Amino acid sequence: MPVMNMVQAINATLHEEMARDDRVVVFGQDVAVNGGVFRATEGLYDRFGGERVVDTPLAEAAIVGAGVGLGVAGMVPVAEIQFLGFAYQAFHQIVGQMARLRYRSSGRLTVPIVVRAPFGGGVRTPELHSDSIEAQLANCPGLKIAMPSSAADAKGLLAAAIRDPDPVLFLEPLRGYRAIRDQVPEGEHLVPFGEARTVRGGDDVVIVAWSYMVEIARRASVELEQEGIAARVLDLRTIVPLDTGAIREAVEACGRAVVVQEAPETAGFASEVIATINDEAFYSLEAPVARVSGWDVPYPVGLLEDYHVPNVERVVAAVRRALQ
Amino acid sequence: MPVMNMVQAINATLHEEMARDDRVVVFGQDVAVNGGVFRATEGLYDRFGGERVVDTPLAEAAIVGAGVGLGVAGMVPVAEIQFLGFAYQAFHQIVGQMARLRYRSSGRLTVPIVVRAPFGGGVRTPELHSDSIEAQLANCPGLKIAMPSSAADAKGLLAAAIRDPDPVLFLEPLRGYRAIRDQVPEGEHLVPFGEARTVRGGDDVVIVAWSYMVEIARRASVELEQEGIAARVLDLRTIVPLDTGAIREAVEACGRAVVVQEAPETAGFASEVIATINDEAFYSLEAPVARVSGWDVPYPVGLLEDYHVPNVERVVAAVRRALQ
Amino acid sequence: MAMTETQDRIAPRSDLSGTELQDLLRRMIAARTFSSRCFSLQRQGRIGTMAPIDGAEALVVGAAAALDPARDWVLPQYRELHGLLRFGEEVLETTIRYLRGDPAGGHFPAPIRIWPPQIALAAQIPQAVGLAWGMKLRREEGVVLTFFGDGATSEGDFYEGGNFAGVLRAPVVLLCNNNAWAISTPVRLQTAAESFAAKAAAFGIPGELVDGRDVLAVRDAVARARERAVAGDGPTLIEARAYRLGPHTTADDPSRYVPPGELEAARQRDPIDLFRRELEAAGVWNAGLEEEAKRDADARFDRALAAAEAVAIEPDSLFEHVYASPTARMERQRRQLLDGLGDRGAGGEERR
Amino acid sequence: MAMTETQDRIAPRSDLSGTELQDLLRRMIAARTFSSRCFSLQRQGRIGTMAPIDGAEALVVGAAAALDPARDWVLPQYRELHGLLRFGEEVLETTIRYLRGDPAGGHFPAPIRIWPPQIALAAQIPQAVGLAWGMKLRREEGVVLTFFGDGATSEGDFYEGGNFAGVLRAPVVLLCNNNAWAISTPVRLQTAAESFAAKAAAFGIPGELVDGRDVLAVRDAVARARERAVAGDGPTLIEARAYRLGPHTTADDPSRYVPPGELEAARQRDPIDLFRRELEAAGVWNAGLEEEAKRDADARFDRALAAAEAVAIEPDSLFEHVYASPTARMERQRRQLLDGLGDRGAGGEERR
Ligand SMILES: Cc1ncc(C[n+]2csc(CCOP(=O)(O)OP(=O)(O)O)c2C)c(N)n1
Ligand SMILES: Cc1ncc(C[n+]2csc(CCOP(=O)(O)OP(=O)(O)O)c2C)c(N)n1
Ligand SMILES: [Mg+2]
Ligand SMILES: [Mg+2]
Repeated sequence: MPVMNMVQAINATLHEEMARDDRVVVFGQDVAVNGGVFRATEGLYDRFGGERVVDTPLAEAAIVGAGVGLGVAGMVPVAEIQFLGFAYQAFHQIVGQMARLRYRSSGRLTVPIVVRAPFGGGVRTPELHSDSIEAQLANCPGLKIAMPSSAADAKGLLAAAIRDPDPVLFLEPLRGYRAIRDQVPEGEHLVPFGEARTVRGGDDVVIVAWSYMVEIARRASVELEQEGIAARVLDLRTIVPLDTGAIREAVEACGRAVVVQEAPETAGFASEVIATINDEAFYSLEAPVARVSGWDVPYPVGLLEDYHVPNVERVVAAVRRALQ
Repeated sequence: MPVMNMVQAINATLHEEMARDDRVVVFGQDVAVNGGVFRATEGLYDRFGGERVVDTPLAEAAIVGAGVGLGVAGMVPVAEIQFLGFAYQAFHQIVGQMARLRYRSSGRLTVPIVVRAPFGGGVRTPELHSDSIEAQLANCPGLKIAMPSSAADAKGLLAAAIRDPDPVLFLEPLRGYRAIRDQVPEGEHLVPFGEARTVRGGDDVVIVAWSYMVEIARRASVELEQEGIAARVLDLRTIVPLDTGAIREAVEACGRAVVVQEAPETAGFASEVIATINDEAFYSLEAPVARVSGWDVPYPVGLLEDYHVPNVERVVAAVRRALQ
Repeated sequence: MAMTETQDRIAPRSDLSGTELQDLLRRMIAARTFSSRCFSLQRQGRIGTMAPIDGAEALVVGAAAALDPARDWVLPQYRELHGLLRFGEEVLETTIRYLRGDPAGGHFPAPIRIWPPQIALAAQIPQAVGLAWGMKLRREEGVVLTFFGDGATSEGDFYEGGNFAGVLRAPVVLLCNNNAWAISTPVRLQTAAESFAAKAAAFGIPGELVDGRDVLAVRDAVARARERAVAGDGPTLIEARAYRLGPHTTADDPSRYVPPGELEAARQRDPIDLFRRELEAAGVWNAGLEEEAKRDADARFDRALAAAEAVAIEPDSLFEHVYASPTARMERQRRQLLDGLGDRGAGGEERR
Repeated sequence: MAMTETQDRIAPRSDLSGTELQDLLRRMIAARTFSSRCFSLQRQGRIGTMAPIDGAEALVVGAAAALDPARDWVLPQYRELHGLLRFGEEVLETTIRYLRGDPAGGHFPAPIRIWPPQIALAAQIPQAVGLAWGMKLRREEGVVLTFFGDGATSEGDFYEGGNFAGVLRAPVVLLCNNNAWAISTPVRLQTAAESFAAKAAAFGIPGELVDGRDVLAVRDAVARARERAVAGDGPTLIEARAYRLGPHTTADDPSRYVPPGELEAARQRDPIDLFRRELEAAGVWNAGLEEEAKRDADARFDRALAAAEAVAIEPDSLFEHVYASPTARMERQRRQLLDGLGDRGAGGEERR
């Protein structure tokens, strides 16, 4: 299996899916001639032409809205929002429209769209480029939300997203585009939605995470191993649908849990994970679930971001707290 | 003290605040000549004139964006979004801009704006009119979010919001506009943010709620009393800032808790309350916190809404669950 | 009434036959009848809030008449449905179901090419553009027409969508129903532009202002726009100017804000009256036909209403059509709902 | 160089004195110098991503020259700051701090009337309109000018804001910096409109197309717009057409998408060269002045940079200026941050 970084895996998957299904159309800002500002769509324009790989005007709401129409027309739209923080500009189309057309039409009109967007901090981007807003989207029924943490999963989840009959938000950790590298299966590789992955085993405590925070959790787990603490790492992979069963089993096995997210603490998706643990595995808990989050502040400027985004140290400290 | 319904209390408060401070400007769709589609702004146009009470074009993002500018100019903007579901159209201005200008400018530019909007179900409105999206907004640092459940609090919190130096979302339960009636203090009445209110006492279980769900919780508590169950009702009043201390004390006193929200279950604000209980009062809990929510579906059409919005029966059932 | 069937065209105003002209007027009368019947149903508590079509009959029926229901799609706002039965008789039943709060009320059964009413103003415009773009990519013959109000033109979605349409040369007709009001907000507070048609300059597409009270003028304008679109010449923005001859919705009281006399003046130019007089003058319409048209509309409404009201709604249909298949969590919630209900029906706390 | 100070005006092109003309050119040279210096700092890893001003000097300096820094506000996009020192020398240090990732980099100290750079394209436009509206309500004399790119005009915020401005007759100048590109997207894919100035028709306000390479033309156009605004005649949309003479930002590689030769051709009409030649021809500029202008700009940059880099950032400044005072939860978080840090500084997991 070839080793790829995450953006290479995404690019390869887009190539494969466009070749497999000629209804797939890729569009957004700077995705065609320029191949995307992170090269995620590199080579698609040359290979599949200007009808299927389209640079649009600079308008996120219209990108998503037009994608909804494209989907009803029988195409398989794959839209790129250049940074997830600009999905705010399209929130009404994503949440009020794209997510609901199946419901509003009682199944007559359906939208097999994927909206891809990079997000997350750690790479000194300008403001709004780093916002982690998955919890806001997860509170909107009708969306599925995939958040891969490895190149292999990026491939498997993206292919599954493109083939999914429902709207999928595919959120890519900016920091992982080049920093995350792993073996990616060749050919057909689908990762089903709603199936969490155990990244490292362990029975003392489980660290639940998604997207780039899985990498932080993994490093924390490696570090903890040296202290003799066996920290299981559970990667949710998709937050909607959520693999409640895997969360329950992990908490039942470990009795202690830590949840790590990059988003602000208040009303972040970590709260939902904790509420789910409360629902499903309360009596297995030996201590409160520890929560590691970004602080309740706007994603900060470059010189402050290292103090904001959860790091290995904070996760390790939280594990120690959970073990008390 | 006069008895008022909630919309009367809001209207009276707007009158008082506009009379008190001539920098207050009320604007939005149909707020001037028509007095607002629910009459919340009735009489303001005649009394304060067309410079201070303004019907704007039909554009939520520009309403909020212009409000940001008005605030920097030295006015005290009070914007109305006709229904909270249309705040999606303004999400980028609310979350990316209004909430952050103080932060982005390190305190140079500040926006003492209030954005009022009705929301919530139970009154057979068309789609999007009923969406409860407070959790999505609570995940956005820089906003304060007030959600009154009584006419008196509507007055006290709205007056406090207008005088607050920061952007406040003031979310009004549509169903309570006329259905909620209580005694409203005359003259100056301010309810500080971040101070929950105990609506009914009780030590067997605490029901945590906000906005109209407080009324449902209250009725459930009355019903439970007949069975000899003393259910305390805690009204959060503002979800940001959150009165963590009041939640902790209530859970410590009762040992059991139920959280009620109208929003969809997944990633709703109830999850944050449960996570907060986990953080603050885990060792006091004798049973899992029970969560009563709307289902994970788009807010439904009229003939289905009674099956969706939490009602007294579901809250009572949840209390019984929490008491097991 | 066979007489009128053989009647000649009313040249130079139109190249339509007498039958065709009668058909237009019948549809306008039917639209108003259906809408008025719904208004009454709302007053009886049998349906929810509704937006009467009064004053927009000519522009809706005229636009629909220029389309090919087998090939073209319509994305309505919320005020036009009673005038769109050219796309299929089931439009009426579905519309009543929509207004009743039946989840299937947004499902216009195939092959009817109508999207559900749009409540979020202007949100359907980029969608219409995308649909048209997709049809173009698929080399389909049809066009997309979307209706929206004067108020809706202030939303970013209108502009973003219009600009997209221009760039993509999408086969779409953007039809602005300028009825002078957005609830209580008059057009003069909506924009300082010379007209809504003038906004086409921002998109680099043709903009046309047409008398929205004149069913033939609207039909011609839409037909021209459709032709351009099908020929690959891209989108058109049409402003059809009429007047809202009643309240915004069943929840509105226009006496609070409409200047005295304005509504009465507008009623003098009721689009149905104007067209009726024209057809009468041309000898293709008379009191008998009028009577029959109304009777027919009432009978159709009765049938549609009976069918719509016969539908029983399953509580757990809440969980259908959110996704192609519900998530595990939703299945758990469905069980919770059904367990909680037992055989008592909805909890209905308001009823306690 | 006192000679030039007494030089006559270069009629009929301008009514400015030689000194004033020199001042404009100096500001343009300084803008490019500052921007180039920042570009190098980015390459050295001392600041983050930045957007060079190259090609926009005339339109930024010309616009600023028409404003009254004591009364007027500027809401920039992100490419103009190096040309706005007419509003205060501290603009430069603040801009460097911004690019360094210093939280105070968005705080242009009073009385400088400049908002922080706007990253969310077009979002500042409705804000500019609201600010202007507020100034009008307060009977202040000033106007608001906002810069935005050709790409930004596709956003709903541009249109919603422009339309609001028209209705409110807000004293605002909407200045579109059309530099032919939005990253890799050329204007022809951005809109089918004849020009960006033509979009003014959608707002019912004057639209003016001006040569953005000509500092005097821009200054005149903005001065006219300002006059109209102050006189109560409302907003103006100005499209200043120039060309982006370099990469979009330090992260961009235009060779991937700019057609060969296009950039070289545009450099032939570099706004600084054009104006320099004009002033040289008029006898108000020479190599000595050029040399001095550059040296001066470098010296000012050195000073500003030293000041900016001397600033130490407190980790817990994270929690400041979110609200007027932090919430209790934020105070707890602040303690968590400081406890966690101990005296070890940031965790910096990437460094492990
Ligand atoms: C995005 C959005 N904002 C606000 C509303 C509330 N609202 C419903 S109808 C209406 C007026 C619409 O006016 P117009 O577009 O002219 O259509 P008309 O009703 O006159 O046909 C408003 C403000 C809405 N439905 N959607
Ligand atoms: C709302 C939003 N969408 C996307 C982006 C990403 N982005 C940054 S700059 C840019 C191009 C801007 O082009 P233009 O407005 O012409 O300004 P220029 O950079 O050419 O001066 C894009 C797409 C953004 N910053 N904001
Ligand atoms: Mg209207
Ligand atoms: Mg540009």
